[in-house]
Amino acid sequence: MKPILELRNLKMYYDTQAGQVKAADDVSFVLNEGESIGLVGESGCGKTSVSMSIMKLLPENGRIISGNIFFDGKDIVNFSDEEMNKIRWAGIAMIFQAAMNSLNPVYRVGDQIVEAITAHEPNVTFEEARQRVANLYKLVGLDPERMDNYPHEYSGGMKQRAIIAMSLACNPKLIIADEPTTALDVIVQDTILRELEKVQKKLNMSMIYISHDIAVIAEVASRIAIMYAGKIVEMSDSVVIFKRPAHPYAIGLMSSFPSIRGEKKELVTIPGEPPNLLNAPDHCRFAPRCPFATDECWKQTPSYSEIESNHFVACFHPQNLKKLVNMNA
Amino acid sequence: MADNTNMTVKSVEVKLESPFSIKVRLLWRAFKENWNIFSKSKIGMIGLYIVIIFAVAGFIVYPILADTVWKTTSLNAMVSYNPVTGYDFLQNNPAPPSWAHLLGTDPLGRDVLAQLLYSTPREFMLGIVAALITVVIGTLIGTVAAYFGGAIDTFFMRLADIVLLFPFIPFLIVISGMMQVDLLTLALIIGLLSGFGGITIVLRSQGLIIKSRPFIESAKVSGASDAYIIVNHIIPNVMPLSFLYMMFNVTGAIFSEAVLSFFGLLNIKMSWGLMIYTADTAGYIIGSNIWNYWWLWLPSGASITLLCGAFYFIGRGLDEVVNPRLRKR
Amino acid sequence: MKRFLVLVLMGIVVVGMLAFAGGNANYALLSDVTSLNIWSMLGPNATAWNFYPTLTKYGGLYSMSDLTYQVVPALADGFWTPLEKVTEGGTTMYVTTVKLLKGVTWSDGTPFTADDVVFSYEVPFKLQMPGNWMSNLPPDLFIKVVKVDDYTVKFYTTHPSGNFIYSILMSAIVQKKFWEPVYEEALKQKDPAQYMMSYDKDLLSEPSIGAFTVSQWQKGAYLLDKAISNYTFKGQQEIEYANGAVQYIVPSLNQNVTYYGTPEGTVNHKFVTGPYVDSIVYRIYQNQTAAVSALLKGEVDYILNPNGLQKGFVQQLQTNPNVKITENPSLGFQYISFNLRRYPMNNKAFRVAIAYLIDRDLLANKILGGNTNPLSSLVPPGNAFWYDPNLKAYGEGMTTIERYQAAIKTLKDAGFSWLIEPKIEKGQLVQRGQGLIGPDGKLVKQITMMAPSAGYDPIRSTTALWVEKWANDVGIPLYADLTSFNNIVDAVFNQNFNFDMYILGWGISIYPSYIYDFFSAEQNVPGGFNSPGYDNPEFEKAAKAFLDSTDMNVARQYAFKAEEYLNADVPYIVLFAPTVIEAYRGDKISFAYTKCLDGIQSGYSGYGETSYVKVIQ
Amino acid sequence: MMLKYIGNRILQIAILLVIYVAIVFFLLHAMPGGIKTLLISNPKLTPQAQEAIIRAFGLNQPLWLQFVDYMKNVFTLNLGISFSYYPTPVWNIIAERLPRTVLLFTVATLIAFFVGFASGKSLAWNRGKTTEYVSTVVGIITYTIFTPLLIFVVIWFFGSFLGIFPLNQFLNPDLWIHTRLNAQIIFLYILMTMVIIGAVMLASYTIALRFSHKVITRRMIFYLSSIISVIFSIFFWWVSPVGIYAADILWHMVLPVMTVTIISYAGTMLVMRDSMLETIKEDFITTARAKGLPDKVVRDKHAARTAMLPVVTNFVLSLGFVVSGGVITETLFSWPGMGMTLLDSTLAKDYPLAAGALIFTGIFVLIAHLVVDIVYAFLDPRIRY
Repeated sequence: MKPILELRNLKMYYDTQAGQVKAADDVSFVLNEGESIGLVGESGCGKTSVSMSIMKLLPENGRIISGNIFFDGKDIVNFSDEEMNKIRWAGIAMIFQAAMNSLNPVYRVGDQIVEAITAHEPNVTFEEARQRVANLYKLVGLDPERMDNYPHEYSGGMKQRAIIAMSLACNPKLIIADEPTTALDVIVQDTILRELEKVQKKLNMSMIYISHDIAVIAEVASRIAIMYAGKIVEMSDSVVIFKRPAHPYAIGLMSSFPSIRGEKKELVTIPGEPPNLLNAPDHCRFAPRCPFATDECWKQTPSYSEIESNHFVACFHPQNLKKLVNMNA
Repeated sequence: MADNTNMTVKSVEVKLESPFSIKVRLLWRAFKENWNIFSKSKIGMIGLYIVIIFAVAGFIVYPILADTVWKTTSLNAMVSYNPVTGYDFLQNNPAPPSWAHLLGTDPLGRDVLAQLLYSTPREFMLGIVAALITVVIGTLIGTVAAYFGGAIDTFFMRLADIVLLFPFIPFLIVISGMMQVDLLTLALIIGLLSGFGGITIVLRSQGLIIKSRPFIESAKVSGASDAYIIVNHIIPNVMPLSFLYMMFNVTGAIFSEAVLSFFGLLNIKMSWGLMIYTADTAGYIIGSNIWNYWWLWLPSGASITLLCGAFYFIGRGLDEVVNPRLRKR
Repeated sequence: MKRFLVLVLMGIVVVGMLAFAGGNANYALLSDVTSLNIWSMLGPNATAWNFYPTLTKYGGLYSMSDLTYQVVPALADGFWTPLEKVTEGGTTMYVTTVKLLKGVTWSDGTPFTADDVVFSYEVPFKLQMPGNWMSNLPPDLFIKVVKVDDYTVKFYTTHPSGNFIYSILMSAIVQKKFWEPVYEEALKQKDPAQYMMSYDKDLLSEPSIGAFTVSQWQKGAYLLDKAISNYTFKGQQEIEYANGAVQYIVPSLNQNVTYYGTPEGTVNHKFVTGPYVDSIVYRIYQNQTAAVSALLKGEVDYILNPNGLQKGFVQQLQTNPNVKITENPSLGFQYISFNLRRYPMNNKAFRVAIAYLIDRDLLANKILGGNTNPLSSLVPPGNAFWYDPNLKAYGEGMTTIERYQAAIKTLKDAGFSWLIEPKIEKGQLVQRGQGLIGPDGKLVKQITMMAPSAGYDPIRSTTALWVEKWANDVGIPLYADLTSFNNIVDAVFNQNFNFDMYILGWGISIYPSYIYDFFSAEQNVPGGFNSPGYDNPEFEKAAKAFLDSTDMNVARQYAFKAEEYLNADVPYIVLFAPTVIEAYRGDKISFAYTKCLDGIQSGYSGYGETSYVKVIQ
Repeated sequence: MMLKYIGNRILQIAILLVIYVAIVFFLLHAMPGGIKTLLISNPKLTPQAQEAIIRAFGLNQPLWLQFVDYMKNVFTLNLGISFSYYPTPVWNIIAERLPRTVLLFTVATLIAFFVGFASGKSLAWNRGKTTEYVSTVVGIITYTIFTPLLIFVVIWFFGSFLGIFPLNQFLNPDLWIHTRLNAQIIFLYILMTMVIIGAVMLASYTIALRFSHKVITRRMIFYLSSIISVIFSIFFWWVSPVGIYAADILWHMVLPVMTVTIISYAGTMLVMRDSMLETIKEDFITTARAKGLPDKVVRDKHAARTAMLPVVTNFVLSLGFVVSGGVITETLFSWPGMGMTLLDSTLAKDYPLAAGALIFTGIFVLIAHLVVDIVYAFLDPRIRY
């Protein structure tokens, strides 16, 4: 399998008047062609910053300090805006967090998708582009006649489908789906996720799912990365993560989110609040909330290492954890 | 806005324990928070400094100078200098700046600097009285209309439509040209005209937003009276916006007064606008060279511009407090 | 676009040069003309701006000589015959015969005849036209005009009066041929006067009997006056002798007449009537500033303005050597009026004391920087015929301290006293008076003197404050209330004389009939002109006799007598005659004279400056 | 649907107008002194004439009857007879001056709008740069500067110091005295030309939208037809004998238009900047960027297009206030239009003329409100009637 996207020690910081916010710190992972991974974490943990770094759509005060982003074998970190514009949507498309507001209210939905196509494929005529959009509509389960409607005439689910259709418009190699279903009710959520998974399989695209809901991600992603305070703390196959979470935070996550159709478990909440990324400490960032923290944890940052095949964890005490899982179970 | 909301929610909760002092402390904290945002706005701070300089000059420096430096040039050496009647006929008037008259004298031999400073408190008075009337009316009507809706709402909104119809400056010109308008009357007219006009509409829509917030519902459920809710919950939350409009209204009032005085339409004895009017009708402004008698029009014209601009600057600074989306980061 | 503009500009320049080559004068008007209709212009729309470009078109039977302001025949042939008493159908009337000049033509070639005269008097009188028409043809004076033959008319009046000459005989003459159809149409209307006054068709083709006619009116921009080529009086010589005689030589009529004496001795002035220019463009500027900068740029040669220019403009204009500036006293005066209906203003000594205190010369020359002319009589010296050089105002020539002393003495002599008496030692006021006590033994309450605020008129407001200071120095509790002009007018003329004292101004006429109007019992009614409430039967008698004399020399003697009463009783304190400052381009145009009452723009002798103005080539 | 809505709005506007006229009427009648007293105390008029005027103005009737009469007359555009121009009808005076004001201020407002729109757009887009800061401050200064002060300096600098622009009048008499043309007609012709060019541009825009989906072709069609219509009208004026007179008027307009632009562009600019800043934070802008659209397309097509809604409202409303004219601008530039009329009539206590000018402004503002509603419906698909 060929890697399509590789992040190597990506550091993305925001400069604020209060100081530096380390939104993504030493983030590394590899995504292969046709593979889908999930990026999970609480809100504010830096998952969206990672996705925005990949798109290079950072706000004016955000910048990539160091690290590399290889897309299709090329390091895009130093790409100019013009060069990036060629990669955006044609190479990497995105499904945004707030589908409600992701469509421009003053243009017809169909036209907004056509616009994406004609921007990247200038040789496609308007009619051809419309035909493609119509096909995409069918693909995501929308009536092609709704193409000429305005966003405010769509329901929330329809908008989400339209956005999925839009993300597929240029046949991208990678789609980043940032909380694709958060705003929808549970039933629609599920349908849309299934739809998305189907399309991804069909078109053999790579996917990055971003969500705070590990249960949702686990259904569609083959691998899961768990982020905490700007760092990936654990990454492995979804099955492994579910079965044998190694990082205390991952365990906490498992316990605090019910699966859509999982068996009922007593919920364990993680005490404390996520740390302020502003002037982040040098020690393990989870230490203040960790029931297993030792002096070591308060002194330095644990390294991100492979504890078993394809199972990476950044923790000093991954060993202790299995017991707790058993105890809880 | 979010900060304020939290603040009020808390104040509802803690009110039961100790009512007044905590409220004051919370208000103080809200003020400090807003001040922090405001003080970061360069434009707002420049405006504030200018206003302070004018206030000091008008309220403190003027009375001192009038009783000392200029007293000798007074018509009646026993009372302090009055720049309305303080003719200095010992020289050719208008005289250019000299040690006796730092900004020269006007065509009638009156000290320009004294006129400038003498008028300053009056401009403040006018601006602030007009703005206060506007804001009090606008806030009351806006919140009441928003809270009760129905016939009251419709009535005041239609009234605002009509008031908005009035061409403001032409209307003031007609009124002041046809009846005797002094500074206080003018403040009243300006205050009423703008109070029933645009500001009500803005504050009403703000009020509607506040009204839909959950804490209003909870206050209602806990049996608070309508008046109590309006006074304690809605008004404090639209206050920052009112304050913002107040600043813009001060600008408007001072500018209107200057224009009306410039046409000699007001029944007042001295103002910045009147100073330019005097110089203009006597023929000292335009001729072979506008700079020949610069001291007759530049100081007063610049003062009008600066003070109007300063309040506008403060308004812009406040805008960033009130409207977080305008904030830089 | 650029090229286009350049071409346009060149076109403008070329056309502009052509226009100047023809001898064109450019005048600035500070307001647009509101109408070209003579009925409306002399009616409700009587503004100086309307008069300047249009009144040159019309004639009058009698006019006034340049500079000396003597009544002289214009379209009439010689003076009117002495008034005779006749009785027709039971009413007593006075009748006079006026002969008309033969050979005078309108610009369309039509001869001027008695028909025009009869028509010009009949229409406004019958239709009761308002404004100047009403004052020109007073209903209590004017009866009718009757045509005797083509060049003779008879005027009927109710009684002899100076106004008969200065108003009736000087009223405007229009062409019957042009206006008769309009008049006939008007008579069919519900309101004929309004129809006449609002008639506005083909007014540009209305024939002129004067030197110019209005040939274009670009509303809001300019009026074009074209010289009349066949103007009858073109080349007329007006020769004024030192002995008072005025000689007129009109070549086109073979006329050579002399009035008021014999044509001998020193010649003071000699004027030859033009027009010397082909046209005059009256450019309309909406404010004085714009007109002044146009004068500086050379766009206009002269600024017409009844009030003259402000001091500042003059200072700005002086920097340009090509701009000539003239200063003349205006025909008008500013004054303090006492309300004689109230105490203590009804006490003559009180008024005299105030009159003593006011040092016009100090005010005008020093405090006001020479912006106005001190004036102490109701008739200004410039109005030479009517001016009485023997009148002396209170305190003339005194120093400030002498004035204080005179005022204090006057008050004391009349029984006034003080709580703290003002004291003068070694030529210094060392103690200001306080608590003036009237002859009745009671404290005099505060007296309010209304005056226009500085914004409206700095001169009068400054004066008011100084009068206040001087009065307060000797203990008179005078308070200067600087208020709006309208407030004063309202209090004085609308609210039954609700005032103590006030400062205002009057514009006056050459013929001083106002001496009667301002102080007569007849006008001592609410809304009347006699605001002081002056009531003196002896004055009344003299003033009435003055008014009723048609012999001007007799009238003058009565006028002087009436003025003496006023000078002694001081119902008014005349303060100043405002200066009329005017400016023109000395390098572009020249006038026959620039030193005259009320300035070049005055037009008391038929808007003379238009027929004298020359363009310097 | 739309027609019904417009019908409804027109009805509302008629009601508003009645109320507005009523306020103006009663306010002027409530003035101290009042019309009647003023008239009677006018020494220029004899008692007979006063009586005639009182009858003519219907002042001998009870107030409410006068009001009914006045209201009836307003709807037939009979605004009474001016005092200071007696017996000229107010309507004639307004008809004479309206075109001057409308031409001057329409041109100035259009230019100011486009300058403000473009600069506001780029300000928001270049947030945080020095240029943004400087131009915001400059904008606020020109926005709050005391207008007469600015005009004095402009007049001195361009009119006297450089001497390149004509001052003081709206035409050059030296040119015009050789023609019998009425400047009024030329003003109307120029306005007509502007309306025609505007109509052509609107039509070509609509056609371009229908005809092509390519931005470039759309632009080509729009710009070409606009340029052709402008060139054609210039050519038309060029060959016409009166072209030179129109050019003269336009030449005299340069300075006042420039001044009004300086004064009022900043209003548009600041509103546009704020609106744009808010729009930029919207998610659909991120979407547009993520789509790989060029920066300019994101700025113009997505951000500016959506942000312009409140700006357009401001613009159309300010077009409504064009009638009242800049009293200051007109007075100082000696431009005899509606603003000056208002001031002069006020100073002359010419109640009918002042009321007429005010009412006329009101009518225009109301029409502008209607236009705002219609334009909004076109610009914002979320609004449907």
